[in-house]
Amino acid sequence: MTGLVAWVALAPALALAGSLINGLFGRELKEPAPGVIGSVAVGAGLVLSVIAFVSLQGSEEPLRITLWRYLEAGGFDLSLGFHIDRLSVLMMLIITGVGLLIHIYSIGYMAGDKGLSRYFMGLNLFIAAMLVLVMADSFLLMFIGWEGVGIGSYLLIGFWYSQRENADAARKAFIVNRVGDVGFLLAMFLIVKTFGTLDIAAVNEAATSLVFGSVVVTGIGLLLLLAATGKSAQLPLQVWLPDAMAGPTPVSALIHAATMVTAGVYLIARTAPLFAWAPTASAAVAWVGALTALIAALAAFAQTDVKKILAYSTISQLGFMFAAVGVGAYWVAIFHLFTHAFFKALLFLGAGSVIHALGGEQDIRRMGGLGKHLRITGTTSLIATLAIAGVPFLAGFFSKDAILAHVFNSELVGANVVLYLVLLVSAAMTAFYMFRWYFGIFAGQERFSDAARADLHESPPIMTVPLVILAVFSVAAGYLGLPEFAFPNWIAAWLEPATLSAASFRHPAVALEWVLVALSVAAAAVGLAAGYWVYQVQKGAPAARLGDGALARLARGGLGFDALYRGVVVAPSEGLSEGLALVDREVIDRGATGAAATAGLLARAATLLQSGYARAYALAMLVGLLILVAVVAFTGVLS
Amino acid sequence: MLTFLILAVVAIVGAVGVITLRQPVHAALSLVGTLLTLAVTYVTLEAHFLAAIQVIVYAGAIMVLFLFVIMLLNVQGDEPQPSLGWLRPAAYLVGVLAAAAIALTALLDPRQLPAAEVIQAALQGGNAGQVGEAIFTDFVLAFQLVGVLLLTGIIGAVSLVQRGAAETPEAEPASEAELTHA
Amino acid sequence: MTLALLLIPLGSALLMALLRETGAQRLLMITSTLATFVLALGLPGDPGVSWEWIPGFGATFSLDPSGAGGVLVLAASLMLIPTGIYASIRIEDRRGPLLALLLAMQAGLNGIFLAKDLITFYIFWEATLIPSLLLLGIWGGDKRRQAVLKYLVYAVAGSFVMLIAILALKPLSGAASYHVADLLAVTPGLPATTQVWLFLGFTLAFAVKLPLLPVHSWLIDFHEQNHPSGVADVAGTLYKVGGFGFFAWALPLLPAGAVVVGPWLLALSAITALYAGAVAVQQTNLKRLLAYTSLSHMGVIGVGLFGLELAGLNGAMYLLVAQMISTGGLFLLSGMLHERGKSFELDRYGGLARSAPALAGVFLLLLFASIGVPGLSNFPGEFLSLLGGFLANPWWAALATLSVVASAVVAVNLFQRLFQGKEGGPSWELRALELVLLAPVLAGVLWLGVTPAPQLDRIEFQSRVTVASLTRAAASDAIPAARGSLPGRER
Amino acid sequence: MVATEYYIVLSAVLFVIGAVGVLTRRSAILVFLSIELMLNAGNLALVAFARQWSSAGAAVALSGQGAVFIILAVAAAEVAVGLGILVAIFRNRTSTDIDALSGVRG
Amino acid sequence: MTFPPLLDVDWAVLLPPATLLATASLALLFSLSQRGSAVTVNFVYLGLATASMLNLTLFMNSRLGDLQTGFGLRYLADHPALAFNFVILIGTFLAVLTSQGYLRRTGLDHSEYYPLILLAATGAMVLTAAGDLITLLLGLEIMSLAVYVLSAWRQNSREGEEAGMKYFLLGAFASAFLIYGIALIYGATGSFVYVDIAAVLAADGFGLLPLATLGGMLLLGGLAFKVALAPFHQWAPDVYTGAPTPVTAFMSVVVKTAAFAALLRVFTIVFPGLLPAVEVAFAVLVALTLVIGNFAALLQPGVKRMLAYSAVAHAGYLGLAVLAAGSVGMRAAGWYLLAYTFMNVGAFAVLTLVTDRDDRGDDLERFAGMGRTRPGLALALTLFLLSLAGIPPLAGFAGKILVFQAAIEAGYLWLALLGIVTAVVAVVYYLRVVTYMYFREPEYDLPNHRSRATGLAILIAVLGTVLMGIFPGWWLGLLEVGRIVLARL
Repeated sequence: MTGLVAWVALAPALALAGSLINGLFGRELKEPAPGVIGSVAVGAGLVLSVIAFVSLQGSEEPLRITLWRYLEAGGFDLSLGFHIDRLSVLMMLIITGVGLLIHIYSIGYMAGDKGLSRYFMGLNLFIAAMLVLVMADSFLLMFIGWEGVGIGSYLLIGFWYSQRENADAARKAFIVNRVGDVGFLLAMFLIVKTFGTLDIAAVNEAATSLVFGSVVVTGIGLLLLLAATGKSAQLPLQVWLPDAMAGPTPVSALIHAATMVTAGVYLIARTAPLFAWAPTASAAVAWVGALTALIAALAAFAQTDVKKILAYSTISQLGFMFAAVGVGAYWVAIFHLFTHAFFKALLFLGAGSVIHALGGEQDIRRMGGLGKHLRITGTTSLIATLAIAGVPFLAGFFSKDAILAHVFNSELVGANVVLYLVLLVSAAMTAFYMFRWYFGIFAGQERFSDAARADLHESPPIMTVPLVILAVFSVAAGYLGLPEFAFPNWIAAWLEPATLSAASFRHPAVALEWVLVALSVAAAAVGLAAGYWVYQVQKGAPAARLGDGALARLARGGLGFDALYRGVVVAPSEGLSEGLALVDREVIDRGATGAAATAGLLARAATLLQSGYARAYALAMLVGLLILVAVVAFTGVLS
Repeated sequence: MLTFLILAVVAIVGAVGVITLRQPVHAALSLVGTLLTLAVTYVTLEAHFLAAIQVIVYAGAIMVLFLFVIMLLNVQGDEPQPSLGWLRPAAYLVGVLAAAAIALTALLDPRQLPAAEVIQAALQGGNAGQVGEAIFTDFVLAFQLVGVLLLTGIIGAVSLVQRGAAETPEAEPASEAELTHA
Repeated sequence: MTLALLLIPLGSALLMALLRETGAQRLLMITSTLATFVLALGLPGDPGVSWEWIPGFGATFSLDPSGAGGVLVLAASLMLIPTGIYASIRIEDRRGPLLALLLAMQAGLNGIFLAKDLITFYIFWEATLIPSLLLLGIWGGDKRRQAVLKYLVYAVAGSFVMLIAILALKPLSGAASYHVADLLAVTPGLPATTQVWLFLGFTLAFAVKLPLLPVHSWLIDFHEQNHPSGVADVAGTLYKVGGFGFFAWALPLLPAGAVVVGPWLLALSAITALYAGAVAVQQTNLKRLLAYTSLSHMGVIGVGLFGLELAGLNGAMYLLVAQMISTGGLFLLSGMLHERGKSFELDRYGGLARSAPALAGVFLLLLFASIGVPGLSNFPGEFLSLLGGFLANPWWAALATLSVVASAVVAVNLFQRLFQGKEGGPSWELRALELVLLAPVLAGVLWLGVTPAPQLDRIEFQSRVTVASLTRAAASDAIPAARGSLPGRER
Repeated sequence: MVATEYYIVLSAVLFVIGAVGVLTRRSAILVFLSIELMLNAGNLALVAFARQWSSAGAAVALSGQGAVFIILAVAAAEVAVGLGILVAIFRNRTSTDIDALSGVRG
Repeated sequence: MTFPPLLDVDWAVLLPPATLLATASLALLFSLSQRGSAVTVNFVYLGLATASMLNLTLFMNSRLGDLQTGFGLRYLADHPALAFNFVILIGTFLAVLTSQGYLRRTGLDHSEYYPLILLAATGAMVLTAAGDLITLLLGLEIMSLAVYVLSAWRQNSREGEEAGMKYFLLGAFASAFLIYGIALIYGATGSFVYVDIAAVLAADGFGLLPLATLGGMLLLGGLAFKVALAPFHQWAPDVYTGAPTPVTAFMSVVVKTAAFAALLRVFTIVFPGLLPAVEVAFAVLVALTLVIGNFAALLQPGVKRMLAYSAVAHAGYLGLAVLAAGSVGMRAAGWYLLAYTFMNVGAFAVLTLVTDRDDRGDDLERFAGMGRTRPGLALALTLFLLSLAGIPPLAGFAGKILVFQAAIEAGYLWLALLGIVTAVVAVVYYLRVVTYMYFREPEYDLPNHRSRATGLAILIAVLGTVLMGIFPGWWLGLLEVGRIVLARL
């Protein structure tokens, strides 16, 4: 495909260029130049994405752009290229759209920071990598983006590296992600071994030629799942995301809520045919998602950091998406991804606005009653909270309901009900902890200090305008995917050619479908009501009573996963590493010394014979002669 | 056979004397005895010319030289204090083994001695003329080289001894390298 | 032109030894390294040379830039530009000889990479020992003499045994000469058992230089004790030619041996990769840490080589090329850091990113390159190496892939210790000149990371020969017999 | 006539006695004397073999005796040099103990 | 009365050694009227040059295919022998150059020195070309007697006395073996001439193989002593240490060359007819030599003594060539010996300039920092040591691959492996000196001897070491073509 559309290939390049300009000439750039450059780069990307989106309106054929030959090794050769289909273009819109808003927001949020150009360098780098990730036509290029976003994330989490915790968090995120990357690498190896290519489309096509549910395809699926859990902070690799909140809040909004963490979902959706062929792997995905959703929701209950609540919420919501892809409801997952991007970004930006207003305060216990001081922030945050809680007619309602319905209707007979219940409970919990979050910040008593009050101010328009825009989407986005059984569903139709919605679902009676809708509304309502009762009516007293219980402590610490990993993975690894270092120093190195000592002994033995006495030398000669004769005699006898 | 045995015993006794007698002069004289016995043995082996040479050159000239040096250096016997005590038994052991090896090999393939006439015809008693012919035909190069060898020996011996006590060692420091830094 | 790649550095080395004046030395260094690099760029397609050398013995003097060797020469000559110039600025003590040795080293390396005759190869292989020894021995640290001894014994023990294998190769196979073409015609036809023993002979030399566990301990001391400028480390990094030896000589000439011994070495390489990564985590000295890191890379290279797959062979060579540049760059940077902080102990640093953002940025970029971040130099090689290993044996390759995590831990830990944390350090920003010097390194890292295909094609040109040879050997039924004769064969 | 082998055995015994003398005597000059004994053992063997080789004609037989003559000359030259060395070294010493000359070792 | 057939008396083949003999006599006569040898030495150079020219003529003839022998195959001036003659001449020349300044400096300048050197070289040439056992014996004795005297040249020095005494007594002891061996071989075969012996041994129904083999072993013992193969080597370190350094250099190359040439010839012509196990027995000697020589050198505190042991070790490497025997072995040994001559004499020549006048002060510590204080000499010594260690592209390397290749081709892979493993040790002790010279700071003031002649010797040795390493084909090519007496013609 040629023409204007081909320029879309430049989208990542533009972002990269923005990153390079900020990186190389950062010192020369005066504020707000870095932000402007970064925003322009992303804005251009948005324009290009829209062009691509438009061009794909009429066509189901993906847009393929070949860049250049990258590798060529034996059986498989690989050119870098973009494969832009309806799925990717949707992702691109999210990335550049939400990305643009967050860039603009950041101009305000980060104003005055010394590392501004470094900040935008990282942000643009991230956008570039993320675009590459979603546009890639091969696993390899996707992996390039995959690692690229990881690096962007690393750079931005550790943006304020002077504090040890921040650097530690960045390090943790990087390492945990790297574990997932091992899965990605191994998956690629297995794919090459099996299919002889890394082209995603080709692999998807070829996957169905294998035996259904065979070990190989299941293996690939599980390895890809490992990769996805790393990037998307799912069990068992979810531990890095709460810590990642150490980064600037817009970063959390963009990377750790809207885009990067959804890469795992995207990966599985991208390889939908393959997963459809690997039921075991798919089931694993679903279970991972459901359990993560539940556990993260639990953990979210006990957090006191405004951002950490959101972080666990993100993990939980990603769990929903995983559950969706796990049961084969790919478009549903993408739909939730889409809506979640808006309201979660909005929540983070709202939180950022609050933090900004309070001069860096992040503890929910020292907030409250801010709704009347920060009207725009409060209102938009309320919308987002309602959206994520699944209140009807807001975006989150539609997408979450679709997930619940599809899980219930999925063919995982028996298990589907359990999964459904788990997710339903999680949904209710979501509503509960989100209201805890909202009430804690915006309603109730003002618990912040007087010093903070003096400085209290609503954020400047450059920050609030993005909030408003996101709020609009948080409401509107849901209408792209109204329940299928009753309404036209644009997003399902749009994604159909890209994700193979072939996975079959039962189609129960419409009445049952309505019951399911009612149940999810009820879940939201229960959560909401409980949240209202506990935090608004009782002023948090029931929670306070639980306050220091063991369960609460456990939940606050992310249900002990960190401690568990420290004990089971980190400490043994460190022990092993120390042990090996010791072995290296004491055994292998000593071995060399030992050999030298042996040579020294031999040398001494050789010189010992040299006694200095001529008569002894003569004896040696005579003995030598006898040796000669003996050797000859014995060899003669032997032969 | 009896002659041989007597000669052999005398020769061996003389040889043992060389390696056992304490006084160097006695040892040297014991060797002279062996050498003379060997000269007689040569005669029994139809080598008259060599027998004569053995007496004149070896037992005569060479041994006189030895005795002269023994006197000159006033050589005493072996030092009384033992050193390398282990060497003696080892030497005997090795010696026995070596002698056994040579003797066994020699006895392995006994050969018939040619008839006396054949020996007589070939060696004609090993007179000077006969040997001389061999020396000036087969060994003409060797004969020349013997000359070179003797020349070398003379030059060598002279150069060693001639410097004699006249040579004064150069006065030089024990070590020319001075330690500059410890 | 191929010959010029030897003669220019060698001639410059001789001239350098005579020059007394600093300016002249620098000028010569710049001219020589640039000229060599430019020539190396023009290598593809050059016919090379081949002369009779020891006629009765069957040795020729043959150089040929086709294949992986040409790429390695290119990378090496690229790295020597900043290294040489930096040395000419940084080194005060006996500068002329040091520069001369660097150039001699370059000549030797080019010879190793370009040699197409086994004897020629061996000569350069061994001759390169001397400049690297002298660099270590004269300009090294306090414990340099032990390091020299260790390095010497390891290197020589390995390569001397290889010499016997080389010498035995011709009589056993009846080859017309030691030229690779003559050898390739007959040596793969040797009985498998013979090949195994000869291969083991080569292995000893190459495994020491690669290096693999457990013959790696020289490498650590070598790096730790070399001059703090890092100049000699770069030269030493270039010197890890064991992988190339396997690739260019041992595998194609003795395919049956490779097929039998390869799996064992694959396992050993995988263990090396992970082991070195794990040990690197514990290091508190920058140079030791870098040494273990590069040891880990070498394990990955081994995995690529001994998978005996085309992808892995390509990848291993490519990683070798990339590693030269990325790790070399890190050593140079550590030299620059040492100039400022006078120490390699990590405890002495921290929070440098604020005062020296460019230093931090370049350092991070090279670290990322070195741990195989895609888009940077090491990734294609690492990917293909592990892939090649995976195709042969998924389990060991998976183990080696875990080293990816270890190297990430090492990298981010290192970066954190040096550059993050407490603020208010001294102003240690890179000078403009240093940035200019690092430019070729960065360019190389990006260039190799973004478009690996052209260089990979050159490498593959050679790997195809190897793979063809290996395939033929694997198909023959002599292998199982040889496998049974291998010592320690499990039953 | 006595068979050649007996002479060879005799010569072997003399040779070995000479060799043992070299090993056991500590005075340099006595060591030298022992060596002379060994040389004579060789000569005896040659003469005995020369008689044996009469079977192959005069030339072969006489070459053995000629060789003895040459070896006598070799012995004489050796004695000249050897005694020269002895004199040069032991001139200024009280003893000719060669074990005293064992300072260079190791 | 039957006369033996008339012998071909071809005196022309004797021209090179005869020239040296004549030069020796003239020099001796001339030097009687001189104090010191400053002028006499020019005679020596002239004689060496003349001998070289004559040798060259013969050499060219032999390349063209003339088989030049004399005295009924008792003197074999064939191609290898003439090649070895070149090695001897070059070795002698370098030794004389090294001696020049040394003698004056040490007060050892006595008129018989050069004549004795030339006589030793004469003997060496005879030994090299010997075609029968008697000629072999005489060549060996001429050479040895001269060298006995030279090694005791420094009187009033304990080491010198020890050297002379040990060398002479043990040498005579070894000669006794040799003579006894000759007697036994004669007893078994009735001849002294190699080719005749070979013919008798090869004849059907030969029944005295054990006797001949025993004789061969005794012969081997005598020759092994001269080339210093273990366990017949023990004299070598002590004598090399005690003899004046130029004499040590001379001994280590010229004596070794000639003895190896003789050994090779015996091994090639005579030994194949003996019991096959003889080769095994010799291989055992070589193995012992490689191990003992290299390991004993490892921890020597003195450089001169280290080089002495290294000379023993190199005898082991040459032994590998001997095992290969035939034209392959001769070629390898001929190449190796020339290379060895350059590097070894070179190393000793450097030693003469940095050690004390009494040859002491060769401790390793004193070489510390020599790279700074005496850069030129240090560089030269480094080259020699690297070459001795067999590091390419120096001469020692090409020599090493030639002898190892020869051994492998002859089926002695195990011995080659042993050789190479011990060569690792060798690298360590050679480079230990280099590490002292370059990797340590100077601690001592080395004596600053200067001698133009020695400098020239070092220069020639450096050129030889480097050029032979880079262009090994030239000398190898010369060794290649031409006829060799291998067996009965």
